[in-house]
Amino acid sequence: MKARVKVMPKKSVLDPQGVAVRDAVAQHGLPQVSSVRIGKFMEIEVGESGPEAEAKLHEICRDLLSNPVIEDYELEILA
Amino acid sequence: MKARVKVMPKKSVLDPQGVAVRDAVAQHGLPQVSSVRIGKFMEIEVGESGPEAEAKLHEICRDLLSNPVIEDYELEILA
Amino acid sequence: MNTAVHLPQDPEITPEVIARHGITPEEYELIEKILGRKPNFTELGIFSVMWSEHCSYKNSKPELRKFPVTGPRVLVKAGEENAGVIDIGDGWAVAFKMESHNHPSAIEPFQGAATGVGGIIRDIFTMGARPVFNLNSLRFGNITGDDEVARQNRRLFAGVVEGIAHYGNCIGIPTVGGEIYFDPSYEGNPLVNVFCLGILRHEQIARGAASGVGNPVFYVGAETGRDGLAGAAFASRELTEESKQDRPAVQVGDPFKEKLLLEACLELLATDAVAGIQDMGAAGLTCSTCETASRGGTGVEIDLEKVPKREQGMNPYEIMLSESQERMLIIVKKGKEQIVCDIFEKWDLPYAEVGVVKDDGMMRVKVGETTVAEIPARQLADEAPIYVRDATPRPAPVPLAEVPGTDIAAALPALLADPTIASKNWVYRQYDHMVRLGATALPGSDAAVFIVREAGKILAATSDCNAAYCQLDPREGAKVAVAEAARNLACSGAVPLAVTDNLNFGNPHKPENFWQLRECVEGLAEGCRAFDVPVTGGNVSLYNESPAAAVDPTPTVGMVGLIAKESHVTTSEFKAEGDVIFLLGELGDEMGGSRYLQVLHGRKEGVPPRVDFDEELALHDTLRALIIEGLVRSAHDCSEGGLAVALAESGIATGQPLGAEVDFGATGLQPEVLLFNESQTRVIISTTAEDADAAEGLANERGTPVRRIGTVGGGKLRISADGQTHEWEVAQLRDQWYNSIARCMAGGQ
Amino acid sequence: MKAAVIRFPGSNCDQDCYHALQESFGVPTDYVWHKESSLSGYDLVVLPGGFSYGDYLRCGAIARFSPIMKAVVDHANAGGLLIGICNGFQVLTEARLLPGALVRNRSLHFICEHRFLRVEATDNPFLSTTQVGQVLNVPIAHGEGNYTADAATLAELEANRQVLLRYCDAQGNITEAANPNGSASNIAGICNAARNVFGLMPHPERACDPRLGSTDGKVIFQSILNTLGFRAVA
Ligand SMILES: Nc1ncnc2c1ncn2[C@@H]1O[C@H](COP(=O)(O)OP(=O)(O)O)[C@@H](O)[C@H]1O
Ligand SMILES: [Mg+2]
Repeated sequence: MKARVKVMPKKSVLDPQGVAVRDAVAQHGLPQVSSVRIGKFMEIEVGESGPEAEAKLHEICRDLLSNPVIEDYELEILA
Repeated sequence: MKARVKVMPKKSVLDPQGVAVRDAVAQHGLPQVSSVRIGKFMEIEVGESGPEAEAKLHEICRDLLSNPVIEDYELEILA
Repeated sequence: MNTAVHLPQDPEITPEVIARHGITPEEYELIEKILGRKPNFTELGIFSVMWSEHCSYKNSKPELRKFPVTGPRVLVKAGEENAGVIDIGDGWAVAFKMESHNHPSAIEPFQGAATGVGGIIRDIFTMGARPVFNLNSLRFGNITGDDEVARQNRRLFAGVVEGIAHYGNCIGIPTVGGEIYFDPSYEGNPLVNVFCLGILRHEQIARGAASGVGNPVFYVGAETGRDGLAGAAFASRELTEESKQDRPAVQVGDPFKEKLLLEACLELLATDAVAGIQDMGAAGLTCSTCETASRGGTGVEIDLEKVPKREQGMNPYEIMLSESQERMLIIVKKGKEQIVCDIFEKWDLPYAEVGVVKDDGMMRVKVGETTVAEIPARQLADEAPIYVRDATPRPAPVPLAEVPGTDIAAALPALLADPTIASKNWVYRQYDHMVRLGATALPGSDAAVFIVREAGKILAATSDCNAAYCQLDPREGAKVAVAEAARNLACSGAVPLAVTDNLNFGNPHKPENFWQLRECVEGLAEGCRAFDVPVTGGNVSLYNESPAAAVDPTPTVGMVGLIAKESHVTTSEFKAEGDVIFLLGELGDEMGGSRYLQVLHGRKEGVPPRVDFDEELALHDTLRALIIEGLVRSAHDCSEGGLAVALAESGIATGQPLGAEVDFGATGLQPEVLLFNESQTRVIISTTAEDADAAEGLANERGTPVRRIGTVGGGKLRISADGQTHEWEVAQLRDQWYNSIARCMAGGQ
Repeated sequence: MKAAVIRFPGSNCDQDCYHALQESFGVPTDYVWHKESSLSGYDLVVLPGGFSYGDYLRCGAIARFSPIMKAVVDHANAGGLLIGICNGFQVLTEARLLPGALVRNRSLHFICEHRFLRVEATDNPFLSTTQVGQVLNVPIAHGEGNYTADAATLAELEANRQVLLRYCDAQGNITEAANPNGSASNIAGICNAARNVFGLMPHPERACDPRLGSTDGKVIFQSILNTLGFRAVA
């Protein structure tokens, strides 16, 4: 099974890196930049597959790969 | 203009973070995990638009948002 | 014998292939003679890395033999092992060394610098020592201004500092000191020299020899990937069809892995299971197998099928030349294999038994039953051809006709804001310098002072080199580097023990560059003899060229000293109002190569300051005598920027800056010369008012020039001489000096 | 009494914490390897600083699942004293033993320097020997010490007086300039509602020896020892 996980900082949470990059983008020729948010992108390959493995993967996304206090995740199962 | 940028470590560059997470995923109930690669995902909103702004954004992806020596980026322009 | 096969997928050995490996036709002939046949592709690759300058020192070895390397404290000599080892008393010893990662840092500053730190740390724990602190010596092009060059230099500078911080902080070894210079000669070719010191008991010294025929050879640490391959001296196109993209020259460091490797290796070395141990640095598996065999006078046979790999389909050439980080080779005493397995299991690290020690002097590499390389280990490791290059002297420096004047009121703040002189807090606050509870003099003083708790010892360490002086006069500049290092130690209350050096020069095939290298080595050697400090090891980095020319010759000196008692620890900042200020040494008058000329007049010229080692040593001895008597509250050496900068720095080093009232009386010197000359052998000290007479008396008694020049106190630095007075608000001076680099980094100036 | 210093792979202040407890205060202290599963017999558990699992993914995210953490949670739930310093604090938030999270410093730089902290509450085992408003000089060394939590959580922390330390200036003023990392409300350390679990970014173990510039960290260890009724022998 292959999967992709996107983990983004919650809208309400401070994203210091996003803020810094936004300022740098503005300096770099796009002064009208209004927002940059920076998260993580993960590509995962596992031997397991089937609904049970998918459920497990969701659990892993929630408990390990993201921190629900500050982040949301999206899991996409590819094959 | 809204855009999404995905920045991933190049294929054969060591991704120590991915390795550490792979081991953690294996411990977490998916022992057959074979690979985890971790990159960045950015959501960008800029006031500018048009081909010139897009070209600029590509330049920013290359020079600022990614490190071409060890990373590849994908830029997706949404609107 | 000599049965290595030609693998069908390997390219033919053509003159082009040989040339691309950086091997000359003569060297190739020698290879054929050693083997008694043609090398195959893997063997050619192995020779190319072992006989590169980096591994063989083929261009610098005859010069390096000029260093003094022996002494009563030397337990392991330079060149014998991965790092020299020096006795510090009571059964304790230190292992330390400096290494460069200049070119990798130019390509990728963060990872280049990070893996440099990782490499030097492995060199130290390979000796059986626990690493206790790091230093770093850095050179970049100019970082001030808003042009593209300055921006690029800032990116390099920021990336290097972040990389050093990343690796050192994560692994938990404090980075306690260093030095940084900014000069156009380093544009595009920054210098990144990193230093690590470790502590060990005498009986813990580990050896990098493959001893004991029949002993198993273990590979431990990170898996092997294709890292660093494109960095070797050839194009990678022929290797396989895969794109160049997949062959990164850049190694990515994993300080977490190295932390585990460090702990696991030290735990293993504390058992009696290890016969030999060697890190895999440049030329990884190649270098570690042939060097351990050569040192042991044995042979080593390994099977590449057993090597832990990160990627699939790697061929022998790639595996042997990979520069993947965080790996070690361990020769285990037969029968003690299980100890290794248990420890590496505990630390969750990959390990594998990959080979065995043989008695035939061969480095033999197999893939299963097939021999893919077979080379006499000693000839490969130790008998690379040695070259004595042509040396052409450069013109002698021309004395200055006159010293251009300036607005003195503005000159001191300008010098203090010069990034080379300015406080480096922007850098060292990014380094965890406090972990391990040892940094008693925090970064910012003349030398780093570190309490080594396990040994009950206090060490001082510094790195120094004014390359502008070396550019103008390499021999004298190198002598100054040694003198300044020793002086920084003396100011901290330490007696020098030993030196490591890092020789950073341009292309040695250019006779002028080679001459600089030779002059600097001879200057360093003379200095080390004068202070009676052996050189315990170091590193040579050649081919450092900016677009314009070679970098300024930069023979960085790393010196380590011992402080006998806690009460001798001395720092550079003034302590209290009312304290009396003395100058030990003369007023000086040498302006050649000074920061004053460079910063305020854009001129790097003149005859750089000369050092007289007898006077220098006498001054250090007097300073130490004063410190031992408990008379010294602060001591700061005069270096870049001269007396005025040294006085200012003494007052503004802390958040509560202290002014001073200083009067030099009648000197007959041009004010610029008095204030900013960089003559050597001078130290600013302060004493309490009660101790002032005693201090002056003791210095006089010992025949050391001493001048009572003023008192600490007030909100101003006021300097008078020859009927003129200049004054500055210390708060303003501090701001100029303390925040300058942060301002540059925030964009321009 | 007995103290445990947990060693995760990548911990690097474990020896410093051990030193502070064992050498500076004479507290019998053991290292406990992360693969262990029991903490019985320990009165105080310390999660030390460092880069557990390289701080990969998020600081403390992987360490939180180490085998020993079950015992750490049980220890806390049973009312045992638990202190997480720097990376230990990050592990505690990841393990939800403390609310909120620690994100990148505002400057995006790692920062190592002495900082002033103001004591905000003394009715807890960790600061019982101090006064409210007392200013402590203690080093920080972190890249991700920027405390964040949603408004409700922050309000609750304040209401329960769970904020124990805030970054301040030398006079004890809570100012923007005194905030090294962008932390919400200048928060440097918090405790749980039951007041037996304490997480802080500054390193008190680095401020127990006058030769290192400050001994203000001692009050934290002293408070803990007083609470546990331990009389120093060293
Ligand atoms: N790269 C660096 N890393 C850490 N500390 C540094 C670095 N560069 C300079 N420092 C510190 O700043 C202080 C001043 O350095 P320097 O100007 O080279 O001193 P000196 O002129 O006395 O040799 C020293 O304490 C030094 O250790
Ligand atoms: Mg200096």
